Amino acid sequence: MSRAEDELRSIARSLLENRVVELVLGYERYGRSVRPCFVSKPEEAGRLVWSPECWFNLAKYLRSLRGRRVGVVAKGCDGRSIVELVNENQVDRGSIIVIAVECTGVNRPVKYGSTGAASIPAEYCGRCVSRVSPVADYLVKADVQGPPEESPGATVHASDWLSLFAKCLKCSACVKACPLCYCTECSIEGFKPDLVHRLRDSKELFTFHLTRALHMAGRCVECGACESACPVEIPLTRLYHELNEWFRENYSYVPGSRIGEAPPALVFKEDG
Amino acid sequence: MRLGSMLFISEDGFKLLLEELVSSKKVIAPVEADGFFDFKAIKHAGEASLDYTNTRLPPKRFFIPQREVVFKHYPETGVRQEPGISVETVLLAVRPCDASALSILDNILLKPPHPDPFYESRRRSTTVLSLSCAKPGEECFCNVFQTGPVRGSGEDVTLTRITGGFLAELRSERGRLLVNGFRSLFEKAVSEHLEEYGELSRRLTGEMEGRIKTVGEQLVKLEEKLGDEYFQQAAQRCLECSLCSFVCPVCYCFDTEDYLEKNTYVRAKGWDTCASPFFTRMASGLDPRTSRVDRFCHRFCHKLSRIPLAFNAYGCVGCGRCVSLCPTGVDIREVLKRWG
Amino acid sequence: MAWKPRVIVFTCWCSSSGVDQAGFEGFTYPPNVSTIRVPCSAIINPSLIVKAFEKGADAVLVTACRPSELRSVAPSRITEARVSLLRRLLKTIGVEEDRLRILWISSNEGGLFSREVSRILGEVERLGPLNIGGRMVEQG
Amino acid sequence: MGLNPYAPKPARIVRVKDEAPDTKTVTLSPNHLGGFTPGQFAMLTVYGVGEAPFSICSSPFDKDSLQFSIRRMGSVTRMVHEARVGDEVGVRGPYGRGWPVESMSGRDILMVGGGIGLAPLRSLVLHLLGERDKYGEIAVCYGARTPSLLMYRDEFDEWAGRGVKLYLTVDVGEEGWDGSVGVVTTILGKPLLNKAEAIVCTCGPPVMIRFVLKRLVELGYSKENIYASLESRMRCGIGKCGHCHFGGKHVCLDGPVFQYGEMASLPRGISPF
Repeated sequence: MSRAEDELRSIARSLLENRVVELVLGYERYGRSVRPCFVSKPEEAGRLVWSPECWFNLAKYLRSLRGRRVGVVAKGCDGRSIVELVNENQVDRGSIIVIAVECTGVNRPVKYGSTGAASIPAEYCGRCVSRVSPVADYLVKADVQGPPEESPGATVHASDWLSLFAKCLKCSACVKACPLCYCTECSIEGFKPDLVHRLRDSKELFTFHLTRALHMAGRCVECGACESACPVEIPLTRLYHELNEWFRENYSYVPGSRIGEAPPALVFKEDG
Repeated sequence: MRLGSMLFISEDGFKLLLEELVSSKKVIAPVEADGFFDFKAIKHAGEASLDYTNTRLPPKRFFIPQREVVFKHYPETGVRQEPGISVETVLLAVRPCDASALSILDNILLKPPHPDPFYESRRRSTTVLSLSCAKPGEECFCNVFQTGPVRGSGEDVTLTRITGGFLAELRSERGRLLVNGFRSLFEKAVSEHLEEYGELSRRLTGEMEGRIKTVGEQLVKLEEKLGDEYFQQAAQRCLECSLCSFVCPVCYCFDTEDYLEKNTYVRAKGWDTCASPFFTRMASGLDPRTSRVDRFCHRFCHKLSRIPLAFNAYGCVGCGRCVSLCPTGVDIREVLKRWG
Repeated sequence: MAWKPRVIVFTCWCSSSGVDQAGFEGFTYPPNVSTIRVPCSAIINPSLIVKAFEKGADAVLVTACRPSELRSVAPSRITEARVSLLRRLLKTIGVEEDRLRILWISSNEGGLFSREVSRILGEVERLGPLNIGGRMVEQG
Repeated sequence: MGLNPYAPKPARIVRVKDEAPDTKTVTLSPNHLGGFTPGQFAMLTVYGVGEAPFSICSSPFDKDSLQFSIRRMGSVTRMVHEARVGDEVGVRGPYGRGWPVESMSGRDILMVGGGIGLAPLRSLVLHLLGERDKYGEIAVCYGARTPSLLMYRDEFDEWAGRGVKLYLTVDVGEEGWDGSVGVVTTILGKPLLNKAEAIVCTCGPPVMIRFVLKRLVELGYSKENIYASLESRMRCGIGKCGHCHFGGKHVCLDGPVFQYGEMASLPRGISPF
């Protein structure tokens, strides 16, 4: 059991014992892999684990836990999505205790029926902007130093995207796994008047994915939760990365870097 | 050749059979693409590949498409048009669990007084050839519902790979007719074939029995267990996406939508999920399942107790797709271990 | 019958009078060019431009007022940013970004509008049909 | 190919009557459903908009038209309220199990309605009045939030004239209303019926059904004679789409009318207990 895991558990145990928080969001062992868990009692802190399998972004649960004092284990990207949520007035920073863990790159799960390993190093971690969360109340250093294993991942040519979109089942796992996708009436879920029908129509997957990309532009912290949740493994993070590049070039803005920084995608500034 | 008789077909005989089928009928078989296997209509025998654990998506979409138009109404002429019948198809190398899912869907969708004609016409025009498993997958638990790993319950012919070729067990009239058409390629199975078959099923079942034991009757009383702490805890993780329902070979719930398309009123029917917060919400806002925990409990209760009560068949075949693909690790096996 | 590019033009309030003026001066653009008049170019939701491409448009033009002529530059700046972002997205997924353009047309520049449209029509004809719907269905 | 259960049959709107500020009764003709039992429902299609289940509120003896009382609530109902006489809509059905009319002859019958819940009960009243002398005492206890929301007010006198005892109440009175004020459970004691034998049919919002059932048992009505019509979201009406599947029962096949005992076994949320 790694030193980081041990440190993580003691932090969680003390937070719960001293009633600093009602709940700690973390990861627990589950078969070959790891899954999110909600620890509410100090003696349960032993369930918390830390490993490269912890790809899920726990910031997703923070909105539904608004108003409760919550501790959350956060990688670098998770922390940036918390900053983005605070800047978009979705959660208030005061009620969240961020247990930042220095991340050395996660493994993306390779799914059912595949002939390969249970998980491979996530390609999107190669483009990581910050290994440690920009906001942190506690910091847990990584066990092993050094850069994450490089995982080249298949290159995606521009002409591949239409056939990638066509594989989509429209199951919305990407929308539901993303902490920044929280609209109550989502324009691509099929509410009337519907931009995209509620039932999957292969023609409309073009509008589904481009609309989601447009709404992620300049907000997405490239945590890769959508790509890892996707059952047909569409490399969505790469698509949103291109649009973040556009924001970096035009507004030199990187999403989720600093609390209080108005996101240019949402706030118009005369000189902007 | 009576139903249930066991025949043997050599490896080359099987290739010949496949060539014949591809030329005369629409054949759908597992095809490998970037590390995964999915069902696809194949143009020639070479495309099919048979050494796989299971396909990523079940063959359900060939019987219940994710979206199908069920009704069109042309206002000016008042003409009403309903889709036609489907083409003769052979579904090759379906795993026993997916084949058993088809017989469960038969219980549900073909149950009088209102059988679903769209499902019925596709089911009646498709011959299903299952292929027994060689090695159970990591998340498989078909032994729990006796839906595999060697024999399913919805297929027309059960194929089992043994040394030198395949054993073929005729499971339905439709299977017998298909095999009858290529009688010359088949021969009577001999004792060592059957021995190898018996040895394979003993080994596989033994391997799986260690994971979860076969389910008893208590499951049907899952209804009273819904207040259990387990459901409160586990439901917190659920993201309410549609993934588990869309990859499940048995999930049959559907939604309909009506819309106007170039002066034609269209009604489409397609896959829906009970995890969605809108599944039972009425226009008035009233909702018999208001909380995420209610919906979470319904998913398990529906498969393990409500479908059995209404259609006397379990609503799960233990294929493990939802277990493996769920982004937050929601796992039906935990319910089976706790109350199976 | 030779293929004709299907072009959708979103015209904002001011530039639409320019577009009408072009009509008076005898410039008739071919039937496969449809204009959609909107109160202001900043009201155009980029998803609607995407939907236009899905529904069969081979090119989409957005006319807006020149920033210098407006009391506040906001609308034209916002539209310019959105169109530029969407062009980058289209380029990323393999759709030629020149199929989406912004035209600065003020209320009296009918002639400029008609010249621009004919020039762009020629370019789009060279680019060929886009047919997003068809390509998505046959791969689906 | 077998009969397509999802294809509605065309019917024209021949009359629209305002029952209450937010409720209209539409009369459709022709009546494709043939014979139906009071309490059954049909799926009403507004072309290009959607489809929804509505209880049939007209009399089963009326062979050439159908009536539905529809409250303006969602996209389909809003379009019905905007529809005009002559517009075409789609109808399919009848679906579900209606009130137990076959076991009603010779017995007293009590109907308890709440708000829009009176619609399926009106179909029963008209059915009973078709052969009035076959039945014993017939009483209707009907409550609504305000007097202006009381439905079928113009028919009450005719009902009373043909031997139906009517007891009305409103949650909130208005000037000009001299009747009883209070929820419908407060007037359940008024009808003098042979409680042990009488059959009780009730329909209304779930919270009302819960308290009415409790009150009925307190008053001495026997449980196996109490029936209620429950409401659920439906997409098919033929037990295939899974939306109305609660605890092994389908509201569209085994209901919408359930017996007291059956309701006790339904899961929390749909069961009124």
